[in-house]
Amino acid sequence: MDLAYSPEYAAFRDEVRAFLDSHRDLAPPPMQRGKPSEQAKAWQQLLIEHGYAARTIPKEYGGYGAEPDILKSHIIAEEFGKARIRPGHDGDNRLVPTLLELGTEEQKRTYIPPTIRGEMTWCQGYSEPGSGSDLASLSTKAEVDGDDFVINGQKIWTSGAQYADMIFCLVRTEPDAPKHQGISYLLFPMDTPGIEVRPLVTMTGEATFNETFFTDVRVPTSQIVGRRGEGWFVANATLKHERGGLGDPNQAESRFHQIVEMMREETLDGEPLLSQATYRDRLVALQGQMLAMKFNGMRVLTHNVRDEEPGLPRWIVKLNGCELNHRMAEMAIDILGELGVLYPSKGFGGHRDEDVPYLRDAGFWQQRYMMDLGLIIGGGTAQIQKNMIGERALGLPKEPKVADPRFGGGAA
Amino acid sequence: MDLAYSPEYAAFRDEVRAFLDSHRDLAPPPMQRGKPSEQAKAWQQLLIEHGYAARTIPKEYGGYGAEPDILKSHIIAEEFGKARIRPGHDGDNRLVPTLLELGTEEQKRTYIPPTIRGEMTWCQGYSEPGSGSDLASLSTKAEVDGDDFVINGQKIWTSGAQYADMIFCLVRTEPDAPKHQGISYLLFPMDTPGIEVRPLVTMTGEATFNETFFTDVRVPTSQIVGRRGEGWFVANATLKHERGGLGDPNQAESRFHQIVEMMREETLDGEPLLSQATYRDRLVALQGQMLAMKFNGMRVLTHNVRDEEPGLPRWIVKLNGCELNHRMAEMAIDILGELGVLYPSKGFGGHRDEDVPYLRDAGFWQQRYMMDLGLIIGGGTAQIQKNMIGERALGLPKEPKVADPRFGGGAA
Amino acid sequence: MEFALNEEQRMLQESVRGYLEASCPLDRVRAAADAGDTRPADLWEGLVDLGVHAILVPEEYGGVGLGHLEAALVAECLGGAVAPVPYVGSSVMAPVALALAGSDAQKDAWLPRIARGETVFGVGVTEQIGSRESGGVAAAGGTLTGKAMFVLDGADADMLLIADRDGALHIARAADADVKRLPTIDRTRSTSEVSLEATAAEVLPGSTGSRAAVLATIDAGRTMLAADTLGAAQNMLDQAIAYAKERRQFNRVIGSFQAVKHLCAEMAAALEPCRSLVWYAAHASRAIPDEARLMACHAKAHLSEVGRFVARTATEVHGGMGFTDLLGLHYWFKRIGLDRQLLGAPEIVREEAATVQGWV
Amino acid sequence: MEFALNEEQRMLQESVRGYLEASCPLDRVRAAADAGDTRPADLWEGLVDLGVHAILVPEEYGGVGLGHLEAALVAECLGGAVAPVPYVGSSVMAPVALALAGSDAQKDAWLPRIARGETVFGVGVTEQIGSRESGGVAAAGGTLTGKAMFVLDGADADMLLIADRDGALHIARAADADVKRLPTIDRTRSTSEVSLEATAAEVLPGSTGSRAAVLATIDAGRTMLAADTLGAAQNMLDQAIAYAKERRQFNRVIGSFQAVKHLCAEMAAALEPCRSLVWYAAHASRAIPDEARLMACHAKAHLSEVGRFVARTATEVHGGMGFTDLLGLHYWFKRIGLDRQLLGAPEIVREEAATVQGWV
Repeated sequence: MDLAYSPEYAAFRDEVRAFLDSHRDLAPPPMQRGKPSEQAKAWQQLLIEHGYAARTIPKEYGGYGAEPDILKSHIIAEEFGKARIRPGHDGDNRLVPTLLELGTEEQKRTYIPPTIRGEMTWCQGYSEPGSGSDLASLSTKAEVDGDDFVINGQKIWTSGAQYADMIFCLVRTEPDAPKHQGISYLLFPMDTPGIEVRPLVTMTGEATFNETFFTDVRVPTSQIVGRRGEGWFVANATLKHERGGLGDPNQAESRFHQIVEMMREETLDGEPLLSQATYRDRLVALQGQMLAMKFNGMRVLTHNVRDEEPGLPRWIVKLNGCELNHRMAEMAIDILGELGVLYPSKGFGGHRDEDVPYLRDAGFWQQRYMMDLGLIIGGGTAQIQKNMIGERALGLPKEPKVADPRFGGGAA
Repeated sequence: MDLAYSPEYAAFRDEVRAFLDSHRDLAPPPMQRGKPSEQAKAWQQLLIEHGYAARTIPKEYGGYGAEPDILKSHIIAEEFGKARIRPGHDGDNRLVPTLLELGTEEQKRTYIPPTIRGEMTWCQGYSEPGSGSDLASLSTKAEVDGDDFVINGQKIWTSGAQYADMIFCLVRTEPDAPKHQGISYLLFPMDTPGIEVRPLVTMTGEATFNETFFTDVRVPTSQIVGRRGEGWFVANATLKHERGGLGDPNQAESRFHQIVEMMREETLDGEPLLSQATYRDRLVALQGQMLAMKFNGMRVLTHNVRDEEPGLPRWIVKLNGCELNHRMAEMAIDILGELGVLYPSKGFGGHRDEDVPYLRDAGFWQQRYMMDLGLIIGGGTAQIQKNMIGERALGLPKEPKVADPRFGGGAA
Repeated sequence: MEFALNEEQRMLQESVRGYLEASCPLDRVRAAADAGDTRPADLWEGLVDLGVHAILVPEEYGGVGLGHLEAALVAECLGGAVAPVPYVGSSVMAPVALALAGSDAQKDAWLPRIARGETVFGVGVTEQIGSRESGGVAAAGGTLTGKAMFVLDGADADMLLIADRDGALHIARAADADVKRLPTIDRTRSTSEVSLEATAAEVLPGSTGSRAAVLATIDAGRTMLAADTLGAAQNMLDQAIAYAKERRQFNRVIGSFQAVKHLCAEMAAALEPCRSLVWYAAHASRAIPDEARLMACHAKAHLSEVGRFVARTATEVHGGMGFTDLLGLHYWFKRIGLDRQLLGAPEIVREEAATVQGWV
Repeated sequence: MEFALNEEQRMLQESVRGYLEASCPLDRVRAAADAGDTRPADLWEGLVDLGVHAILVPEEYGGVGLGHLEAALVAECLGGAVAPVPYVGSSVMAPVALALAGSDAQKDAWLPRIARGETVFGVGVTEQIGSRESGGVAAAGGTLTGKAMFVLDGADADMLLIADRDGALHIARAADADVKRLPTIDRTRSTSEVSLEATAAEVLPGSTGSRAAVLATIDAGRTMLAADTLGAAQNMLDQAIAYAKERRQFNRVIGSFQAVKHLCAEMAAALEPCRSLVWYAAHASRAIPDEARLMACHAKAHLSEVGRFVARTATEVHGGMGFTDLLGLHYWFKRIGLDRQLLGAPEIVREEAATVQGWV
């Protein structure tokens, strides 16, 4: 155990901090929806030049071209987070690694540079209304007609589809093959005729997602990544590189401290909430869970740095982290009592941004309470997460499968 | 809603109370293991005469011969419970109803009268080490040899086997039939040669159960109830009559009040435990659950009285009741702090009844903590209970079954 | 001994449920919520026709003089339908307080109008449970001054029933006060901030000297919020079961997966005893007065906890669809969320239950 | 930045684990527990040979001068093997207290003997956390009078280390006191009641004037109990997984049922982060002194809760077999049960954690 950073990394951290200090004025606001602004693009370009974005993407595709160094990447993320300054991006964290691994040279040169510069934005066309947990059962079909695929079907949860330039999309090209073997991975512009994007309002009242409909959308057959029928494996090839993501313990820690502050400041009958033993006990219990996940995250990081497979400590991050966030939102709402239910309309019925007196943190806790439940469900429901932990990490056998008559070759 | 009892039942309750007042000296101690004492048999006889035991069993088989009246039966149970006086019994609550429904006239006349008088005691031979939740997969076999079945195999959880006169036992008589159709229901004496009973110590340290081994045990083929191969249905025929049992809310209520008393009397640093807000909050939360189950029990009783199927309110009693009891034991242990772990050895390694200073309630709470976990597991694990609630009460479909190659005709 | 609804109670519930199924489907709820309308005239009148507001008004004042159990059955139906109408404040707490503590003149004036649905009362007692944001109202010389927070049904009210700092209850005209809607997650009911500045008010004479009247009023409100949650949670469970029987993944309906089946079973096991608890609490309010306060606390606290569990779990069973606005499941989710926080979140109510039993 | 065990730590853990697997199988545990023997000579000596008792003894006193993390790794192994030997009191809390607060003479006298396994200390600090049954010891003129409850490793002790009411720590000879074993559910370790009547005792000079020494001693004990629970719970989970892969019902191994699989996954998800928490708490005790107390509290409280959950759930996965004595699973169940209650059950420890942070 050595929780200090070696001089090399300490120096690197200083360098990042110094950069942030001297350039913070150039950074765009933390979260912005829609197409990147000119400021955002300039910021991203600056970050790439310094190696704080697109860090390991080769120079010939517009990246910084550094050797992978997980600890440095972690330091960059941590310092941008602490400074609350908008971090850079690596294009799209699914698309770009996929292209790097399996794209043609032409695809790499065409798509990666504008993507990492933020000049070309993407949305992901994976999920469908009929295929949630069972993603491989997707049914959007692409039939060959001359040199084109003709696409018909529907995708859901296509966030950013309303302003994306391009989509990377899984479609069924071989309907008679076993279900995992009939899928292809296509790239095409969102302004191709026949695409309709409809906003998908969620329980929070926001429309951050969309439904995307395809009617006779024609895409040249050359727009495929990998081979026909191999799209499932193309889409999953880069999954093993995915790190962090949902359940980030740093987020949980920062929310926890927000709750502590709230319990100091908010009063009930003039007494600060922190003086209530029952709330305090619940707070400390949550702190214990939060700390355990924080330290678990440090353990995962160490494994990653050593290029070891972290195993169980990584498998549990999403399940535990999302649950913990949800529990913290519950607690925040509870201690706020009646004030905890205040919420702006967020666009239901066309109302927006109405004035809500006494609203705390702009309704953050109710929004998180719902969003975190959405995250418990999304990206692999808690039930699917438990299957994966049981099967992949603990080695328990899979359930006997039921054959799917819609596809050839059984369910395997 | 009318929580009062009608004059007829109020009078009946008075009658029961008067009986208990005037006869309490004759009652044996509340719980006794082993063969019934002479006192216990005399007490049972007295209760039968007054209609407080074997109440609805026909007179010709030695019972009191009353019409079924669930409210009266409930009043009897309630009053005996409140007075903490040993109640009567109906013989064996599985065997006797089964004989009444499916036994031959000779079986009824032979077995029911001595059984309800306590002169003939029984143990149940259903479970096997290899067939827990999946009871129908039992493999103790009975092969016909002349006029006898020859039985080989092993039963487990045979409580009382060490002193029982008789056993009612499920055995596999048709090994090639589908698994539910190859079972027979036999009655035979426990002193039949080839039966060995070994005590089964549980985590509490007590040996209230046994393992029972059969080696070439010969039983006349006439000792069957119902027909060969129909034993599964014989054993289940009377399940629909079973009421109450595990998860009894009255028990939970009485334990709850014990905990409240403890929290008044026990101190930590001189302060009564009831003055700790965190414990108090947990106590009240448990009380809410306990009361909900108590009132649910009143609702079930009303359905039973009206001869309506109670449905969901009854399906959940075991699952919720056992869990609630377990949670209450947890709470009792927690509030007692270090004192909560004191426990007599109860027979592990031959030690017994050693002096344990500061022991509370003779180790009741630890014992219940373990026993209640045993009850969560036993009599249909919590997992099986949830399957049943999901499938039978909520109408969700069964899991696809996997065929069992050991038996003919698949798993259905 | 009969722990069950009688025929009249079942018929009442059937008629209210039937009316709401016909007149208040999800589209209607959505339209009202989108419009910010928490007292649509048609629904209000329909419920007037069913006699819903007359339940707790004594017969001599033009009501039907039924009990809290009947009112709870209605509350359950309203929660089940996420009906966008005033009820807990206007049609339960107000008539309960008036009948208990009003002068004859006050009863004559207001109870018949409540029963006929002509007057809607907003009820402000939050500060009796706990004050935040300097909430609290002082009475002096026939006037009220101060701020009452989270006044139930406040934005829909013609009249206000407000507790002062000592727990005495006062009637004031809504038009004389500054009533500001406090928008919450639940768009089907209104809660308001009421600011009073030497506002003319008339005290309920029976509510002074002791807190009995205001506490009984709060008890009634808590039991009704519990019943509302019961109805909403039952509806979510029913929707989840129906969805689990229909939705297919991995070539099976998802309800055949043990994980989903067990989630449904756990919801049912948690929720079913709640029904008995709500019935008992409502029944006790008149029949077993010694237990009335305690049972109202338990019903409120326990239903809040179970309601939260069911709201979350039923949403999970629906997968991504549960998270969207498409199925509208969130209307029930948020209804349960509001019920939980009004008139005391669980920890607060449990501490009151402990106090009632002399444990504090 | 390296949040991981180093090579030496892994080797230490491997050697202790390997020794216990070979020398302390379940039969051995059972025999010792049945005999009421919580310090079997062979196991004690075997652990002496491995240097286990020398870990926290500084090198100048014949120890190896390692840290709390190494001790926690040993505690984890002992919990995993339900090893019937003194440890948390004798080999952790005693040397920690002596090294911190002992005089040179006391250190010279006792630390080498602890390191060599020649002297076993019982440690009585329970009343510093909370007193029941009039527990508490007063010091006067080189003597102690009173009663110390739940003295760790007390029945196996040659010497006693007892906190007086002010938190000062005193050494006394076990033979001079009345040491009475307090039998608990866990037969693998001893806790005792120690009655003192003007018993000769020698104060640790560094333990007077402030409670720092006794608190650091308690912190060390709590972290070790957490590590013990970690080891025991991990072992129960491993047993449950192995059983779920082997036991067949309905013609499938039960681990292929989603319900059983999810129970195992939930245990793993709850337990795995506990390892990092225990490591951090043990590491912090020297490396990050500002956080040491808080992290010891968190490790103790959180492991107690997760330990209870795993103990119960792993037993459930074993079905009826888990409830019997046949598999001996209950030895781990009870070990976790004792760990939970010693040195403060969770609510008490969490309140201390709040106090440490200035929240009370």
